[in-house]
Amino acid sequence: MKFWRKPLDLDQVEIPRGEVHIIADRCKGCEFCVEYCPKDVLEMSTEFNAKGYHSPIVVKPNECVNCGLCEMICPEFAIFCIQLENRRLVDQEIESFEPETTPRMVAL
Amino acid sequence: MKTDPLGVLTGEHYLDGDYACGEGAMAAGCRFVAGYPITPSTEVVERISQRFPMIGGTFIQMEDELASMAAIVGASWTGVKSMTVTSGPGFSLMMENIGLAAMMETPCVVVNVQRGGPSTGLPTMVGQADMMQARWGSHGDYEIIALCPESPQEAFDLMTDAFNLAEEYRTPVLFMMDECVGHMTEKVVIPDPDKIDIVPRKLTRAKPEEYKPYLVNGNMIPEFARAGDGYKFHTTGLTHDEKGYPVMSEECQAVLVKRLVDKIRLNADEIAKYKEDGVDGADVVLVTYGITARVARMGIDLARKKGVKVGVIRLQIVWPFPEKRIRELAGKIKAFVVPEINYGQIVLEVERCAAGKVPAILVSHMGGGVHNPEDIRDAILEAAK
Amino acid sequence: MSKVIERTIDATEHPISPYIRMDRMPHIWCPTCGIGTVVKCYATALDESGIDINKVSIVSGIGCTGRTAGYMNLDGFHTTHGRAVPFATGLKLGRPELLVTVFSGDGDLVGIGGNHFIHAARRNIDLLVILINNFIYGMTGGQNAPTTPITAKTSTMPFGNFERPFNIPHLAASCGASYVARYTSLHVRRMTKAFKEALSRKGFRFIEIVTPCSTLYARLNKLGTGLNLINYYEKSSEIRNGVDTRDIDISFQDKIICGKFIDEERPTFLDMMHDHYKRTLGDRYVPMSNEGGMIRE
Amino acid sequence: MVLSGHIIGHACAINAGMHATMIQSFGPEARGSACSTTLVVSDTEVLYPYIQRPDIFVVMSSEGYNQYRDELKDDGILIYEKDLVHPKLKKGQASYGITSTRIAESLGRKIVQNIVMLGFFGSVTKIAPREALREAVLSSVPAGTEELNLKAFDAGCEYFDKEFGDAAKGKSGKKVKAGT
Repeated sequence: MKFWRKPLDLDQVEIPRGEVHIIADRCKGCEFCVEYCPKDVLEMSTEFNAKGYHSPIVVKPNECVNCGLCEMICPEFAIFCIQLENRRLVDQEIESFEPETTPRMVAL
Repeated sequence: MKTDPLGVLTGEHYLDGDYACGEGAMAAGCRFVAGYPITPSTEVVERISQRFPMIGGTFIQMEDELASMAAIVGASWTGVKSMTVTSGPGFSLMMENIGLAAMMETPCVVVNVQRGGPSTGLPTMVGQADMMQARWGSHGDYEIIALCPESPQEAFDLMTDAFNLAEEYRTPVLFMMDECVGHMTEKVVIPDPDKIDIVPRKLTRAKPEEYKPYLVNGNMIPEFARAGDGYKFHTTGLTHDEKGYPVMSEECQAVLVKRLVDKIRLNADEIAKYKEDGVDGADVVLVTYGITARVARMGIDLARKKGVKVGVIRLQIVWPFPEKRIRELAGKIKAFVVPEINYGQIVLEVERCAAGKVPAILVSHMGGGVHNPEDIRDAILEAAK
Repeated sequence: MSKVIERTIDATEHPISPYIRMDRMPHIWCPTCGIGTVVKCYATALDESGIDINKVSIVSGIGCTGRTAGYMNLDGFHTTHGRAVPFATGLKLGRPELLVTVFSGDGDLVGIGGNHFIHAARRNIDLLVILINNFIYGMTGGQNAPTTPITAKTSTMPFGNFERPFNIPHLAASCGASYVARYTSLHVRRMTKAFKEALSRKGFRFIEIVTPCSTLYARLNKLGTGLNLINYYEKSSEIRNGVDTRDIDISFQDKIICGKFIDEERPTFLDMMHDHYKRTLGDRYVPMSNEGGMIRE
Repeated sequence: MVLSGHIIGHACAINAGMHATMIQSFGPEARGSACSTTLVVSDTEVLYPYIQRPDIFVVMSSEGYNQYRDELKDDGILIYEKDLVHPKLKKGQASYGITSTRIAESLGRKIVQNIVMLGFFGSVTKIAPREALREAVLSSVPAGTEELNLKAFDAGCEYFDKEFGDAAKGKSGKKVKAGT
């Protein structure tokens, strides 16, 4: 979920949440998911998987909004999201909220 | 089971071999034909395109023979009895997907109305020179079934055999007519539908989750599931295991290819169909097929008048070759005589089976016409010496 | 206010698994190859369109893309090189109720299979044809394809290609395809939507997906990794729905015009055949049933 | 020509219980060129379908006559279009001419001259009973043209009856070649 200004009712906004699952040994390390995750939830691992590739790891689990893009773009069927219950922002997040000024204009 | 009466034009007709072949296909339950026009086979699909709309069949004229053959293999996977029709040049193009049909074990029938070759050759004139191509035309090891009618009546009758064998052995079946039979018009008697026994597509009774498309139990023929019935099967032209999955291994190749060959080779006696006349006690035995079988009978009569004991085996099914019978005879006679409209094809098979015990003498006619009966007589007289 | 969690899945298995022969994973496609992404999007489209999966068949030819039919958990036919379209034509005409999809690579579909492609489009045979275009023959080692852009290097054009490539959406459109679209494998959402839309249409539907081949195309042309290719798609693709297909040639590392170009309902081969025979033969016409021409015991 | 051969063969094979094997031959262009039909009629199975020396030669053009005239057996019968063919017979050969084209024109459609010739041919040769041939015409011609074709057939028969009557001997001719 992207905002270009800070909404006034930010405390009421429901943020969808997802849980990323990675089947690491299936990954061939293309990095598409890391590159195109809109919330930068993923990073490439420094570890090798069974096939000798670096697979992604979840570094910002709370940021996942269950958009499913990683799941769609993965050519290996190695990553997917499970929808969790929506959440509201906590006070700290509302205070520190910064609208995105340079959103990536990719229409996928 | 008895055939679907809708396709059967019961009665006496004056038809050429091509039309009779088309009627034979429809009577045998064929309901999908894809074809591409080529002389001298075109009348088969012309007949079919005329009658199919009235009997629930679909005909499509494809863009070429490659497509025609691919289409009938595809159609067969829906359970429909399917056929294509061609002549030499088109037959060459079909070889690719005849191989696919053999590998995927797809029942279908390919009619080749043979003309003179090689290449464009003699489009409107007779030949019997595709007999070895029928046997060996596609790449890799496989066995094939091929029939040869000698008359329009037989073009009708043997069509039922062709479709039934395709179903029984899950294999492409080749119908090797020749231009002479194809363009020869004679009386053709089409029986009542309840006199025509057909082998329907036998669908598996296995549950989808337990089904394996190439699992065999004993008889070497796997059970068939058709597209759209929920079996979610996979089939491929690659070497595959019983699940139909590609497996690139020596073991898998050995199991699969042996079975593809053996399901026909080991049943050759069962499949064999030929007519004998005067073979017992004969000194010379002719091995004949197609139009040549008829002309040869004149040569035989002429030779018999000269006192030669001559018999004849007329092959209605050429492939698999009736090896056992030829081997038996090889020990008892002086020579085989093989007249054919080519420069020596089936004679090689006779020679192989005779295994050096007796000669196999070719009476060649290069095509464009049929043998002179006197030439056949002379060969018989020579062989009897 | 929380939404109900609709997907109840085993967290150890991927949601695509009902559509994939998981016992055959991992697939043979190279790292960064886009074919897997296209397969995923197609599976999603099937899932979301609510189609009876039992009636869906998938046909492919030879090459990297040819393996698709073997990986999807549908009635799958891995046929001969270039012949997926005529094979699929037989399948569709033999049992008209089937929904038949062809997955084909560029060499397979418009190289060796080019004649079949144009004629199936001309006849408006009821097929969904998905072309995976990576500009090169992948499985055989990077030879020139009928889609290779001019100047691009291939193993048989080591000094750069000088043959004019096909603009395949234009080819399909000019032969009469009823639905024509093009995306790259980066356009996962638009591609999925196009698949869904095309699944609901009839006639010859053609969707081209430009996909990365890092192993050969990128290496031979020093274009970096598959990720670099995807980044190029991001930078250079332009969505222009409804644009004239004459204007969407792809030049080497140049703009890739994407979008839906044609979406017109036209009578299919079977529609035309039924109407024509009904008109000319009246009651004498006995059409093949939707279930097909199989004669039952 | 092909249709005539087909009708005669049909009459012999289906309506008269004989064996009749017809072969049509044409060039690579399939249709539209000079063509010929050969028909072998026999009480026993026809083993050799082609004809080298026909017993009966039916010819409807001078071109066809010049091309095939030498094939007719020395004691064969020539049946010809009287206005178009001017035969030079060998000794022992018999001939029967008919103005089939004019007769067809008088019936309104030149195209039925082959059926006129057919009626005449049947009368000359007695190859099959007249009724059998008539039935075969009926079952072989396009729907809607039955009446015209039967008229043409009858006209051919009548021409024979008028011109040759009982004088003509029906030879037990077996091999027919017809050419244009």
